[in-house]
Amino acid sequence: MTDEEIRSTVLRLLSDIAPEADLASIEPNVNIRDQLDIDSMDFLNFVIAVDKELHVDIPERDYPKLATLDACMVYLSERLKAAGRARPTD
Amino acid sequence: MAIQHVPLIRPERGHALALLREMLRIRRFEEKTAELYQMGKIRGFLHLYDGEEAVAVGAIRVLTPEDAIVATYREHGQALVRGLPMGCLMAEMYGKGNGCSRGRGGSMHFFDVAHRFYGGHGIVGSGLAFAVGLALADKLRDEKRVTACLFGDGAVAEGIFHESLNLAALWKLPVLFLCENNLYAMGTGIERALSETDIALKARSYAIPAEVVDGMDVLAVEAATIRAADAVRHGKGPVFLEARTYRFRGHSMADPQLYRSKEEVAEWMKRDPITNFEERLRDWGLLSDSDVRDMEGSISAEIDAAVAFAEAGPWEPVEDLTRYVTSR
Amino acid sequence: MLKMTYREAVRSALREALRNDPRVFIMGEDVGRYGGYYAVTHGLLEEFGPERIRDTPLSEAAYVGAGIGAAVNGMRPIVEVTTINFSLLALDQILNSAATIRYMSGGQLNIPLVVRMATGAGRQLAAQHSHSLEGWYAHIPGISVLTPATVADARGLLLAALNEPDPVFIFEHATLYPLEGEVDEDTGPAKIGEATVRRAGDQVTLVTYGGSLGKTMEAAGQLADEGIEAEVIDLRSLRPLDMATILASVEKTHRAVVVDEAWRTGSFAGEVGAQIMEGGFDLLDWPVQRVCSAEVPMPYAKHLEEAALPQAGTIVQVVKEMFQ
Amino acid sequence: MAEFRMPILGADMKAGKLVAWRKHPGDEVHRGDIIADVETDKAVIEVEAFVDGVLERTLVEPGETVPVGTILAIIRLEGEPALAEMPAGPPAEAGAPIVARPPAVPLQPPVRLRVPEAGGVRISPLARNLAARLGVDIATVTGSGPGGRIQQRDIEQAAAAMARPAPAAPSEEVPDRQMRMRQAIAAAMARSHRDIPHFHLFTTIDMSRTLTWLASENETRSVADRLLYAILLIKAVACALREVPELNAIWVEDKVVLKPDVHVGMAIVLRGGGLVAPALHHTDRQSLDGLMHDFRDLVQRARAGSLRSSELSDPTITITNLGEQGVEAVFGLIYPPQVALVGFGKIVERPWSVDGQIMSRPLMTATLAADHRALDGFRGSVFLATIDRLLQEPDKL
Repeated sequence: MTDEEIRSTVLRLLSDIAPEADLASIEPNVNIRDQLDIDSMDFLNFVIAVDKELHVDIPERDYPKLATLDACMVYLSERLKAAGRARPTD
Repeated sequence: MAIQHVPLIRPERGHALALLREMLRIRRFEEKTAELYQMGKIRGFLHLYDGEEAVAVGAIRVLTPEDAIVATYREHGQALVRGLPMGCLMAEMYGKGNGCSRGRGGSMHFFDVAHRFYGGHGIVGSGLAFAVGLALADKLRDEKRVTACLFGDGAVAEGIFHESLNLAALWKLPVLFLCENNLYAMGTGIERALSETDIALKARSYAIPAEVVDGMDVLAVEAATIRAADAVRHGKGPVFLEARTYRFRGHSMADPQLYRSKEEVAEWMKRDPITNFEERLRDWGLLSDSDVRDMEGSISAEIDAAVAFAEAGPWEPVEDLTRYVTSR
Repeated sequence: MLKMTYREAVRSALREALRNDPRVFIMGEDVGRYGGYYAVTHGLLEEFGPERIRDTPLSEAAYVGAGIGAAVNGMRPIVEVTTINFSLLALDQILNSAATIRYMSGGQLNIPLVVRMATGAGRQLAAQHSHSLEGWYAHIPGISVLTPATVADARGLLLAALNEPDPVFIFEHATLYPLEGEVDEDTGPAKIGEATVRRAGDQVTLVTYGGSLGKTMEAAGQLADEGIEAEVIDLRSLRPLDMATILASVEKTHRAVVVDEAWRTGSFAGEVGAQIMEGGFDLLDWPVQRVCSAEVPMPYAKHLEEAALPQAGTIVQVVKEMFQ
Repeated sequence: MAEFRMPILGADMKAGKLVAWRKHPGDEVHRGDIIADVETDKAVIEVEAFVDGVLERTLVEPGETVPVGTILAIIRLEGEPALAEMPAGPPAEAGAPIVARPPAVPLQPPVRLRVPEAGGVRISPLARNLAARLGVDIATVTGSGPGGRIQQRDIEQAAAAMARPAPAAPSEEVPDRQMRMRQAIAAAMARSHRDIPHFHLFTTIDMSRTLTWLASENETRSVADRLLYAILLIKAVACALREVPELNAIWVEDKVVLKPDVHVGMAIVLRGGGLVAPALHHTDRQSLDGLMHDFRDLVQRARAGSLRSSELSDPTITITNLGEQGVEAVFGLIYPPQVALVGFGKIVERPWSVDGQIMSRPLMTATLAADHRALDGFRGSVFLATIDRLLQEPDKL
């Protein structure tokens, strides 16, 4: 998957969790939970969705590594590369 | 009371053939309804007349168009002899709108006012009181006509049998009670249902003249009915005929006939009213093979036409479901 | 206007019918020489003879059946079944023949038959002679069921029944026969299927019929003294049932009580209550109430019988509870 | 060729068992001959043929039970040539030839509803009762029932709408719904503050055992089955109520009414403001997984505005977990007619003395607001202590 594909997937999954949020104007380096008013139930549902969609099982100890959108991108592309499925953006 | 055997005089050829043809017509009609029932075209209950043809043919042909008939659910033969169109009977059993009761009665409830055929009555014995009523009205208006009430040995055990015969006799009403004693009330033989099995004797206890007749002999039934109807018509009050007969098929289509032996049925079949009468006519030189072939041909054509009439008949529209509940 | 009793009013209608229509004749136990179990047919035998006033043997099934047959064959019989308690012996003829043959024959046969019978309790006749089963008959499509409660209706509804092409069953509450009232002999048959408001009121609707009308009017009087204006509706016929009049009243009062001498469970009052709920749900400010007989075989002792039957006091108490 | 089919031998016969053949392939058959014995639920019945011919072939073996109408044998009529081989193709349709039936028309004549001419609100008793309980003003509700009658669902939607600001509602409508919800909360809180003599207690709970047990538990679980620590708090409160039942009650007509079942209400913050506290039914009897499932479902439906009225109206105690929002301690107001409110603050790493040693421990402040009419401080403190004790043995929850 390209970074761009990862990014759009993450945004789509976040919009499922917080439909009212305006994802276009999301700040990439600000804490997602605060921006989108997401509580621990929502975040768990997001982690489950990522696992289902991208088959990346995020252990609880890695939760802090997904605090912001950029952090998510970095974390997920590394995990996908490790699993041999990420490819460099063309 | 024993069966009165009156020496039978040889009938005129035309009359004899007509009697035979009517009996054969009933037999073939019942055969076709059995077939259609097993195919699922006729549903519900179906009670067939095989073996008792001589009673209907012998008795009902004697009645005039002004007379009235009250029958039970084993009524196909009686309705056919009375003249109800075969197509309308078949259509009624199909549940079609062109049935004689517009699909609302079925096999057990044929009605035809034009032929004064006042129905199949499904509750054993209920027709007796109804017939008494018809006759009461005739008496009150001095109508010189007969109400023939046909019923089986089963009705004899019902309270209404006692009440109706007593009332008819008490008021000298013009009723011809014709009991088709076929020895079985569904699965109960007469000796297991009636303390006194001589039904005609029971009728006599109401001061009603009663006679026993061989219900397997069409000429005997005819002769007895002529005498009885004549007495009734001339205001002498009710008359009672007990026709001792037998049904070759089960009570209805689901009857495994556990209550009687095959030997008994075979024994009675030797006295089949149709084959015996055929033989007698041949002895008297009144019947030829071609006569029989013609009868079978025309009867089978009539039956095919009746089935076609029923198949083509319209379903009574569901919007008319509640029509005829009352006169409004 | 003529002053007469309920039984005389019935007799006057019978006499008028016998005189005007040769097809009319009366059949029943002791209707002739004995003059009638409740003396309704007293004197008719002498005037019209034994052909048309026919004493029958004790054979309810047979003479009701005979009435049906005679009606089919052009006569206009009026059968008296003495009381509803004995009519149980003729139920098969009534249900499976009278009510059914027209339909089963595809509309070919008409049965213009009138059957009269006394009904109800209140005379210490104990369980077997005190039934109130009009509701059973009103359950049957194909017949009409009339319950004259006043002297005028005793005459008017019988005359109306004689104009009906289909079977009509008239239930005369046994306690009403001595009731005195006014009759205008010129007024012809009453209208079948129309309830009558016997007392206007705008706070609660009391629906009743037949023998219970008296108690219901008495209750309405007591309620008026306590400032509750009750509207009393006399159904006059259970089938056809005049729901329009009932609902029009409930729209005004928003409260309904049905008074019926039958046993509560499966009573006709239950049917009226159900139809008020179905047709007038939004009109109701209180659940429909029923005042019926206690579910017990009618006891002989007077105080027990009175306790079992609906009384004016019971009606007043039920209504007052609806105004807590 | 004539087909001999399994006959219908009774008003309610659906299938029959072929007991024996009385005719065999090659035998002559005449009308009325007995061709087979068939067993119905009554007994064995002899079945006759209605045609003349020769039995060509039997298709069903004795002992088999087949639906009525199934072809049992083929009869070659007189004069017809023998069949070279059996006609291929599927066996004849199993059921009896269904005679075309006219469509059944629903004939229940609709009851003409008499509607009061005069205006006035038309509302079902249930809906009127529910509106009163949820503080919904029926004048503002349009009925969806016949003739505009207001029904249960109309009230539920109104209540939910009050509790949930419409997401993309046009501007002028948002304040209206927001304002209505604020009014409802205001009314409830004002009544709570006016009528209920509150007293507040708090205690600090060492969450280390709970959190370590949860972490190891979640390790063994798939992602989708992970638990949140809030679930353990809920279960602890529910179990503690068993030991201090006075808190699982409501205050009605000047007396406390103990509730037999434990329905813990969970305050759920709705995005963009607003709050609802639906109940997790029978909380004490539920497993942790059950609670997790129910809680997730409640959150989803609360946010979608489709909570059921029973969920909104019958919690027996409420928990508010503002720890998520970073608050350490909550001293809230009770939701009438309940008699207690439990508050949990956020978990903070703090120095904590354990057996005389100062260590860093994840600490959480648990508070209790209680109705002094219903119980006294002593029972309130027993309650909080019980919660603390239960959280120290998370495996037993």
